[in-house]
Amino acid sequence: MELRGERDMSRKKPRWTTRLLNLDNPPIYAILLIFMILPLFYPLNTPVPVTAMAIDLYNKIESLKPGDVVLLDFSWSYSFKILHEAGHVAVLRHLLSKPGVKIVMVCFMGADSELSWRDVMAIVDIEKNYPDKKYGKDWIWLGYIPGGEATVLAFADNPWAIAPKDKYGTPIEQYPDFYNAVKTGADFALVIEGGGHGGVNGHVTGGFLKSYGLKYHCWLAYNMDPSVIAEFYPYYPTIIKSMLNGNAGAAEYERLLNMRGAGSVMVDALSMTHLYVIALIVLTNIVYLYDKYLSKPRSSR
Amino acid sequence: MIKPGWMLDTLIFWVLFATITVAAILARRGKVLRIRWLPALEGIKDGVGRAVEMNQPVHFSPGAGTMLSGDWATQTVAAISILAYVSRLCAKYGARLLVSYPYAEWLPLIEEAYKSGFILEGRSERINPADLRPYLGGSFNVGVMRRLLDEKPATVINVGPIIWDSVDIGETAKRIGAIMIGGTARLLQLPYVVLTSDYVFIGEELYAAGAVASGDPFQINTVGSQDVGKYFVLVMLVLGIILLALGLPINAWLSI
Amino acid sequence: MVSTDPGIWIYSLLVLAVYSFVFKHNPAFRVAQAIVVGGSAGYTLWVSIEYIQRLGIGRVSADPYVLVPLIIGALYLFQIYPRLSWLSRIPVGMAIGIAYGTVLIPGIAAYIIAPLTQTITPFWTPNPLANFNAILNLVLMFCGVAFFIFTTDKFVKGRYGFIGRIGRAGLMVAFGAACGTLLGAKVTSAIGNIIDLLTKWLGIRLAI
Amino acid sequence: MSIFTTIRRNIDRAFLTFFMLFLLIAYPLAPTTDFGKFMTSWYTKITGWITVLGAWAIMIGVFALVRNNLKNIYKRAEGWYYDAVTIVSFVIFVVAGFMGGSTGPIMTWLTTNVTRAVSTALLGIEAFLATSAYYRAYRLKTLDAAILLISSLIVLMWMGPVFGYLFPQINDLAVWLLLNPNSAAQRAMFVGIGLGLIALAVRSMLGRERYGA
Repeated sequence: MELRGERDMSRKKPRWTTRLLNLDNPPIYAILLIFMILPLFYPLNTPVPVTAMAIDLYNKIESLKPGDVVLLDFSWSYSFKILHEAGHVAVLRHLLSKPGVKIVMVCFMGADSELSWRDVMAIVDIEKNYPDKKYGKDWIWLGYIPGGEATVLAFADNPWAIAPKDKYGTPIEQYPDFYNAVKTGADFALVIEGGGHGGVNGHVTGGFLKSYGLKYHCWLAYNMDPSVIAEFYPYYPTIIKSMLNGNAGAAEYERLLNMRGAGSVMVDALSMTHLYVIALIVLTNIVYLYDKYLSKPRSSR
Repeated sequence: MIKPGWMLDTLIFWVLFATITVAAILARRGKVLRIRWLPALEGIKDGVGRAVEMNQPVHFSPGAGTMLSGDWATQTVAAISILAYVSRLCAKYGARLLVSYPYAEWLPLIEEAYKSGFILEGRSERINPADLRPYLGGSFNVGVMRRLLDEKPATVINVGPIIWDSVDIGETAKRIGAIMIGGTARLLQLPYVVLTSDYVFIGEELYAAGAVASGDPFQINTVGSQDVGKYFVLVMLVLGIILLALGLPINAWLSI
Repeated sequence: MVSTDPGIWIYSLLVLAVYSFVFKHNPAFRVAQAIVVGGSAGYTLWVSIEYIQRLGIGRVSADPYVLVPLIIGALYLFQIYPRLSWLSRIPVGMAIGIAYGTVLIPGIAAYIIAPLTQTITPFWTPNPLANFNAILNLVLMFCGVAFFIFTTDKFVKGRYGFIGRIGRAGLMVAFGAACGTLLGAKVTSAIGNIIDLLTKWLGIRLAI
Repeated sequence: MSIFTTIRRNIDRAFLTFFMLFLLIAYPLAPTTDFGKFMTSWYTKITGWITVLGAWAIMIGVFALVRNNLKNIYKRAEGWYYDAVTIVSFVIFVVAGFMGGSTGPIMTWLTTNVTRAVSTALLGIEAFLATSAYYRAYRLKTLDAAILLISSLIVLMWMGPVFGYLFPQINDLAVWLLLNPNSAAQRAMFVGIGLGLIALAVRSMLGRERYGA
């Protein structure tokens, strides 16, 4: 009880700068929420500049010849679906539009990655939109292969020893287009990894890097979680040839394909929130410097 | 015999492996290397001291990625060695230690590390198995966040293979006013750990921390002798540029 | 039109409960946490039973050696019985051994050789920017590695302290760059949730 | 120390050492000779065992969780009703699994609507938490903090597509930053991590106390 008196004595009204620098979280969060929701109702439709990485991947897929086999990996945890789905949908559509290109679909991350695959397939809808593409001839689905990094490395060495059957239990021997065309990882004309959020030493992404990138020198592309993209730049462009930067990358790819998909939807909200956060950081620092200036004794100003 | 492309890697590995092993064995003959102290270990000490002063617990979690596979497993081993140090400090100064873990694979080791400190300090009566809590199958973040808010620890330690818990746990710790000590060798999460923590084990410091903290010459030598590899890299950088300038295909040599 | 699907309702209420945590710790968040902790445990229990069945017992006839991990893994269960709990360390030891065995040599390739080959690039090309980049990469990597040396603090303080300071500055650039990418990923997730709530649950048509 | 105690203390380390050395020898071998074929075939076999090994562990995890919660309910510890919710939810999921296991129709419904809801929402709230972390951490206190702040700002501008549209130079600058100073620093950290791994392995194999503890 004695303390209270003391505290009251020492309590001065803090300067407005000090108060601004020690804001509670809720007002910061509330403004962020507004900046997220507004663009959904009033879109700005800012055009997206297309980066070299998306163009590289686009050109690579354009240059694929009939009979080339592509490995398309769906290894993202289902929780990360929003980050990776748009990019994979765009790339898969482009792959399916190329005649004679064969696609091997697989996932290593966890059993829930199969749900990720199911969702992409529901959007692309091969049977309806690409009626001439047949299962077993143009694409196969191997399902989830457990075992983490070791399995990824072993799959690259000898795919059909690790996955002797497809998801539906048919031996791969019955698909000669795939069985004869691919003997080791080096035979894939293009490898696209989906679970970038694992990071360089994540067990699936790292496995892809070590096997297809360092060992077999495949044309390796990643559909990346933007929050980890900085970590992969050391390997670009010698080992990793292209990275789609999450939904922004997907929007670029959609623009190359002249379509408007899930990636383009996010772009405005991304711009607005970044605008807000940058303004917040800059303003806080101006206030911080001003506060430091104010708290100096008057004579030394 | 050896796969093409792996010759040099294998050679370098075995040389380094042998060097570190020999250096570690030499420690038993009294040849101890001097190594610098890690600032984050001081942070752990401060944090435990603060918890004792405030009569609040210390919370430890080994990151959400403690699976049995690849790099993740190795980082978990490192995290568990830090847990042993934390447990010892907590037993010594009398703080309660809470442990949350995401995968049950490590329960035997985590339980042993948790108990070891209390047993070494002769406080085995304070071991409480209910302080160890599993949050299985993706419920780790939300579980730890609620536990932090309910139990209000004074110090939160989250080291190990962090996947996506750095921001969640770090900001929750800030909200309850706790000292946050983070650390991971997963470089993609490291920046977020730096962003949200007061003390950080940067990359390899995570691997070294348990050994440095133990003060055991054997373990200190394994840490110190790694520098052979670092000097090798430094020399190779300079030498490589010189050889390259002389027109030799150094990069082809490095990938035999 | 507000949804009538109970699944969407549960989904939306749980999402809202988690988001409410952002503003204040509240009973709704506690309940959501309790549900998820229990539910995830139940789910992983089934996953593990299926692994044992499908990858273990189911594979024994094709590959009898699978019995080895199956039996050793079962030693985990002794953890429950304190006097024999030392047996439960065997599968952990084995798993760590396998992890080290698969990681260490590729680790040399990915962590030591690949950085070296990428840094050793000529800086006497006709392109001045490329030359500058090559020198910058070389200097920053050299200083960064020197900064982490454990056995001496020569590179951190004193006459050669500038080497450590340059290394530290490089690290700060890297951390800053990565911190900058954090927001983009997380905002997309948040907007995905918001779109789900608005369209699927509340049935609002958006302008997109 | 009796021989039994020695065995009990070190049996897991024996397993660790054996498997580690075996795989390390097998890893770089090419399957061209008989020995190489033998080793690589075992390498593939052994590395495939991890999933089965870990599967049993989940059971003790579940056991510990249920035991903790039941104890709390029995003792009427603080907040025990939340623990009761946990147990109820656990039972519902276990019962649901009897129809088709983890991929059965009811389980899929439950996971997509309950567990996935929370995990996606957790990713989403990180956007909020990140904003407040930026707000608190980015102060121009020291030179290091200033470097961190500036490089962050450049990348933040790059991630918001509108800045790239308004000032195309930002994109080039950010990519240069990521490709050069960022990559060089990352590589420096890679070196330490690769070496730290080896030292940790040696420690786990030979350490007097367990796993460097």
